[in-house]
Amino acid sequence: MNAPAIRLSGIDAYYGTAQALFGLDLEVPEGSITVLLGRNGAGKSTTLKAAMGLVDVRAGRVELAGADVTGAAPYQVSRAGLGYVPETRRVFAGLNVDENLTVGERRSAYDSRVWSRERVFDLFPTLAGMRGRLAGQLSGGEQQMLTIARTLMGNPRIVLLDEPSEGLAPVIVQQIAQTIGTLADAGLTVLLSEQNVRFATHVADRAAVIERGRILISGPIEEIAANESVREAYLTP
Amino acid sequence: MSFIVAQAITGLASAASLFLIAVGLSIVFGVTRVVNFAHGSLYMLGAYIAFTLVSVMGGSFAGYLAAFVLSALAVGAIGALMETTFLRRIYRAPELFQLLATFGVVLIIQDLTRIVWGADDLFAPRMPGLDGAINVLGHQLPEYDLFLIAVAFLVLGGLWLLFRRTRFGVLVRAATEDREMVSALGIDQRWLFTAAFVLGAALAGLGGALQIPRQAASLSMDLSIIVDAFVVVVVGGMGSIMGAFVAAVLISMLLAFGLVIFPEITLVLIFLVMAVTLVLKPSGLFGRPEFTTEEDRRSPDLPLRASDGLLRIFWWGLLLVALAAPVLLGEFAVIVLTEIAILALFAASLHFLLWGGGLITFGHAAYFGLGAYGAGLAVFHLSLGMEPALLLAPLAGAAGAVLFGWFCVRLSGIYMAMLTLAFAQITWSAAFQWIGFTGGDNGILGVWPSAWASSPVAFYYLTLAVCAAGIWGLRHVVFSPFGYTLRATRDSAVRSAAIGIDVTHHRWLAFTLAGAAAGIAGGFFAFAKGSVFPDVLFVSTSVDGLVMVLLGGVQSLAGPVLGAIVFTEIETELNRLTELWQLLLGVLIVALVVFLPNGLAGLVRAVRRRPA
Amino acid sequence: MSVLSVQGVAKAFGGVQAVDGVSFDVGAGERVALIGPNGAGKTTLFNVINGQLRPDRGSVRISGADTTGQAPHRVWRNSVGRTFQITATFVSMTVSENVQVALASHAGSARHLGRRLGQAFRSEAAELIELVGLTDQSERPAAELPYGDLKRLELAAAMTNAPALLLMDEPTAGMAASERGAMMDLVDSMVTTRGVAVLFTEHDMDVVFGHADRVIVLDRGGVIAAGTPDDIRADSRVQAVYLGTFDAEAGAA
Amino acid sequence: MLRMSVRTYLIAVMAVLLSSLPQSTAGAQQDPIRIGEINSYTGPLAAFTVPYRSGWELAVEQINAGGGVLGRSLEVISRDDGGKPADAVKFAEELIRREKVDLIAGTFLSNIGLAVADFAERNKVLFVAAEPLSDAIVWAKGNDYTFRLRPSTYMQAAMLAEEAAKLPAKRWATVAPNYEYGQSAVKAFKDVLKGLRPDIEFVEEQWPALFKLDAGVTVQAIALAKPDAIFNVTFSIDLAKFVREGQLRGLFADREVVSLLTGEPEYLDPLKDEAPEGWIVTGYPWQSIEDPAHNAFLEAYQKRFNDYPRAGSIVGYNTILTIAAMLRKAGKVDTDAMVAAMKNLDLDTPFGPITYRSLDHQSTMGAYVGRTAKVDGRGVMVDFRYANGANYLPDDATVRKLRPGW
Repeated sequence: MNAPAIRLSGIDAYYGTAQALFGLDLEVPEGSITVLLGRNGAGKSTTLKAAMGLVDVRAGRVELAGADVTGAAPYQVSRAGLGYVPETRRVFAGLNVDENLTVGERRSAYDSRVWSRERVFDLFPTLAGMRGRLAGQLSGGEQQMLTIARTLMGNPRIVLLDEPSEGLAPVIVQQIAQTIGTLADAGLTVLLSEQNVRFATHVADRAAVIERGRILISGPIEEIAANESVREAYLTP
Repeated sequence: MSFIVAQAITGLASAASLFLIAVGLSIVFGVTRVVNFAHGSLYMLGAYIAFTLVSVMGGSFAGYLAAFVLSALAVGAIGALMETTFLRRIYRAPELFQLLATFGVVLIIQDLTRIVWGADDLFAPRMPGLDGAINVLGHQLPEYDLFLIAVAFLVLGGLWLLFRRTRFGVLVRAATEDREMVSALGIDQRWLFTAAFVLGAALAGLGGALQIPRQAASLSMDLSIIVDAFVVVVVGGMGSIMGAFVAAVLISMLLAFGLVIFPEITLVLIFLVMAVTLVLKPSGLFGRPEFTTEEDRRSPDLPLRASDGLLRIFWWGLLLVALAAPVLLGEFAVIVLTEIAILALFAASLHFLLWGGGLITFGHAAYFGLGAYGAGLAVFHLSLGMEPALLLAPLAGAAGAVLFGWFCVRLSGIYMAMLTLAFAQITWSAAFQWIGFTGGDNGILGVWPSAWASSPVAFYYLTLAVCAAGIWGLRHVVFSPFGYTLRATRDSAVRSAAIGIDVTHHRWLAFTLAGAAAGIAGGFFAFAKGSVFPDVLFVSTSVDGLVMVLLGGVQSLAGPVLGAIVFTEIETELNRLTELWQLLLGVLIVALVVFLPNGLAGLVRAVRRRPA
Repeated sequence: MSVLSVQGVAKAFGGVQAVDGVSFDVGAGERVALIGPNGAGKTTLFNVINGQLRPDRGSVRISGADTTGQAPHRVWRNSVGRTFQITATFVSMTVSENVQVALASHAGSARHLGRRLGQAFRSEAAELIELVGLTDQSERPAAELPYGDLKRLELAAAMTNAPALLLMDEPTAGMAASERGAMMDLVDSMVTTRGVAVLFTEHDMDVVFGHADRVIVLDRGGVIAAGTPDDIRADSRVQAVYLGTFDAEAGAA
Repeated sequence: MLRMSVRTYLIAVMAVLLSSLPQSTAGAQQDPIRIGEINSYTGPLAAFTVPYRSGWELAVEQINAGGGVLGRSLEVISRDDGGKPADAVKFAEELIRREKVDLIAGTFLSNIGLAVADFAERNKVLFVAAEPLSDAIVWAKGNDYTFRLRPSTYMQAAMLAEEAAKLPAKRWATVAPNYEYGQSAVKAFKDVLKGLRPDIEFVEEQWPALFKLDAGVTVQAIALAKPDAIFNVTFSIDLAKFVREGQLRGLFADREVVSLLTGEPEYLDPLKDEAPEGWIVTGYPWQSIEDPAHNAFLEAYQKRFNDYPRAGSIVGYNTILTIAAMLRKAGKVDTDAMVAAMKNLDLDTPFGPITYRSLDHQSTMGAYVGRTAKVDGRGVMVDFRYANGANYLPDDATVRKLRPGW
């Protein structure tokens, strides 16, 4: 049996003096699309950041495909194959589309490049037409595409998506859902956090519910969706 | 006509020097978000190292060229050392702490340079091959000026290529916007920061080295250039290379032609340019508005609480000791304690703005100094006695705060800090140069207390009473609706506006109040010293205030008082013990920012919070 | 008389026309949703109404008074409450203090230096805090509150001037599905018990269709549709530029 | 660990506090006479004050080796004011209240000199102002307790104006740092020169900020006015820039330049082989003074410090000579007696005999006036003469008007 793509065990994470995760355990199987459900402030984003090395993890262990990356700097985690698409997009507004991709590009990633610039533009044809445009002048949906494209340029094996549907029009959300499907088809493991339950259940095959910095329950999406108490607390609109 | 051309070319040469210094500062700020006060010190080091290299290698044309390059590399290496050992540790500290820490480095480098090279000015020979002048429309223009202009354009072009056409440049620009995101994309940002800092330091070193054929290397190079460089960077827009260039040219041209018409205005002119720019375009000519990334979020303050047991004991104990001091501690201690009481009020007024309102000021000396001058001038010009003069002091401080605050409260963060600094320097310039009114450098003398308060002990009790009341008053204001509202504007300006608070106006009032309190302190300072000199308005006075606040602890009302006590004692005693007090003070400041960011009060709090 | 009347508002940034001649009214006790794709001009329009931006053309009237181009703190004096997409509260204060500061501002005593804030407006604050269901949290620092409660706190602060109009920018953004309903129920109760009119933007179509009396759809700076939720749901143009098919599909599931 | 460091810190603070306590000073007869000395020994001014310190150290050693004064040795307790007047006043307080010094001496910057002078008057303690140049110290703000050694701005400007009057030049330009010293020097020069030569006009004034001279543009602005001669007050780094740019741009060609203090080694030596030639300056040509008293000083100084003296060295040396002579004359260490002894105090110095005038408490120590030249690639003074300070002070009636209380 392969080791899971991501294994978080017993994570305690902090912002300054405030503790955000409490002994959190989470496994993301290789090749899965796993969604992290929970209220704002429950620790979804923090969980992704803990995997990425972006928050202060004071206890526990972070493993990527069996390799221990606990305490590694974000750039080391990234080089170990974890790609991160942040909440609120965070494109480099003063750089043009091409330059944004350059930042994400990692030449030494693999011998053969899986995600070349051309392939990324194939995935997001809209972006291909605006290579010279400043990222700050793109619309919200275009920026979301750019952040994903930028992350792909680093040839990750696993992609973390923090609330990819947040603040986007339903029609754009739909496109993002398709994109995530494409990524999975290309062999990537995906972990995303979401508030939009419809979106989540539409794209994901596994789910974990997080509450106050701990995972309450996790498993195949159908099981989670069927769980009465979960339904009541998180899923019913 | 020919004069205009010649003067323009000469002005361009000045602009070239200014640009070479400012652009490094701008790059470093862009990437690290640290406003490096020590940039001027790196520039000075560049000059000294180049002088030594020229002396050792012989001052041939090639020797000079080699010296320029090697100095830049050497200063770059010093920059690498500085970044990796110390700056790296303060990237997450609040802006003001960073400013302060780098100011500590200024003090350290200043003393070290004196130890290594001595205090004499070092004048290198002219650069062979460029030591003549060429005739332009009947004016003799130094060849070296033209060389400098060429170098500046080369550097500008080189930097443009570097930032637009190389991957490194793209990464640096990306890190300028969002360094955390850059890291998450697999780039070792520590390396990027070091590289950017080394680049900035090397440019400072180059700028300093290039001065060697024009001027002597001297210990006053650091502070005399840094403020000008700040102005250039702020006017051009922090982080913008083109902005630094345009601003350098703009300012140099204004000075070149300004001093033909107004030979006395030069010092004020440069700050006026900055003030006007910031008011019209708060982020500078080419700058983008500041934005905060997630990592800038700091754990918020706790809600205000009335003093608990231990703190009450602190306040009452302090008051008791203060009252009994003349009996217990002797004559000189009374003099020191008078100074402490005054500086405690000064620090408390600064703390009120910093902590109570999140208003970052690097020019609080202005209001302290205006209070001192208000009192001094009242004695000197109006022949008023101590009592009315002391009443004028807060009015003078408040008047300055009303005027400067109107501009400053429209900005935030580092821009606000820079503008407050600029206003303080304008005030200093005025006091220094307007001799007919202020006595200039010779100051105002004979500002002595009235007969009844003339003994050191009597004056001490008077000072203690007023300053303690002032501190208590400021503390009371923090808890009043006004203080809470101010805190509200600090926590969230948009929410404040959405509940009907005129944020700008409220901050302006807070500025005025703090200005008045600092003015009181300044007034007493004038009478304690018997004289007023321009240096009360100088940046070092502002820095002293900040060190006190930081030393005591920003997040506590007791902080500034504690800080004033400890700082004044350290300063007084350090000077007796060693001539290297400046070096030690620098080390103290740096150590404070790195190891004790919450000050003494924070330390006490941390110890108390630990389970027994 | 409308609580809010927007007439011909236009605003451009650089060369980009963010809002181009938008007009609409909101009546007393009415709940109006403003929706549209990102970049359609919702935020710009909101900021014009709220006073953060001055329009190039057009006017904004609140309960008959012209507030065009007035700063936010003055708009508030015309009985307008406001909540933000990303919660804006005073994190170094307790819940109660957050509301007390707003009440002090409403009472015109924000500049008082005399007595302490501590006990002032305590009972009024307690009343509003109870209204949003935060009574047991009232002495906790706002910094410690969970996100949903912060949204409630914002609502309490926005209610301190007994507003005739509430402007809510994505009131349920960042909330779990179950919390969204509770939040909007709370808003509905403000409308019914206090007669407040509400103008809100929202991306969650359940919230929009479940809690708006009327929906206005913006695209490229102009109004492309306005009407009841049912009208909007059926509008093909709205489906094309904004709704897509996904929601309809999933909503049926 | 944390607790430890708190305790360590508190102990350190306590130690500092305790050291502020008054220290017992037993009044035995053989205790040294304590001189409190304040100057700016750190920062950029160290270039000037360190030679000054060597000067007074030499004098103290020589006097103590010779048995001291009144049977007691001299002890100097020195403080660094860091260039801040307020700190100078604080250390003056400390010196008289805690260190119980018998008198105060020193200071370089005019403003610090004035602050300490004012302090001295108020606290009724004798202050021998060594180096500050400001005229105000003895005139406008002169007081009973303050005496000044070095020739003032006015005196040195007057020495130069006398030479300037002999030149044919009619159109003059001035360049001076924009602060009190620069403005006073220009005013004194203008006043004296116009008194001697009513036909002269001043056609251009440049007032660069201190240490911020933008040399190129300033030089061209002066050249634009086409003056016959230039009076320069800039010094230190400003001077170096001015000299280099002026020479490059031909500003000094066919123009006389009269320059204050530029003949002092402190200012001339850093210019090395670019030292201007033919400028009329005040200064200290230590290499060429043919005088036994000066030779003795020079020899002792070079032997002691393995360095040549600067103008400041002479001032430091003379400061202690002054105090020793005053103490011998007073016969006791008592402020009133010491102040009385300072008036009309005569003493011999390496510059010859000087007198502290009772009229305004200014010493008659003079300066050397001559032209600059280059010898072996460095600037020196040639054709110089010693200008006795007594000859360059206004008449007594004028001084009485300048100095309040007369």
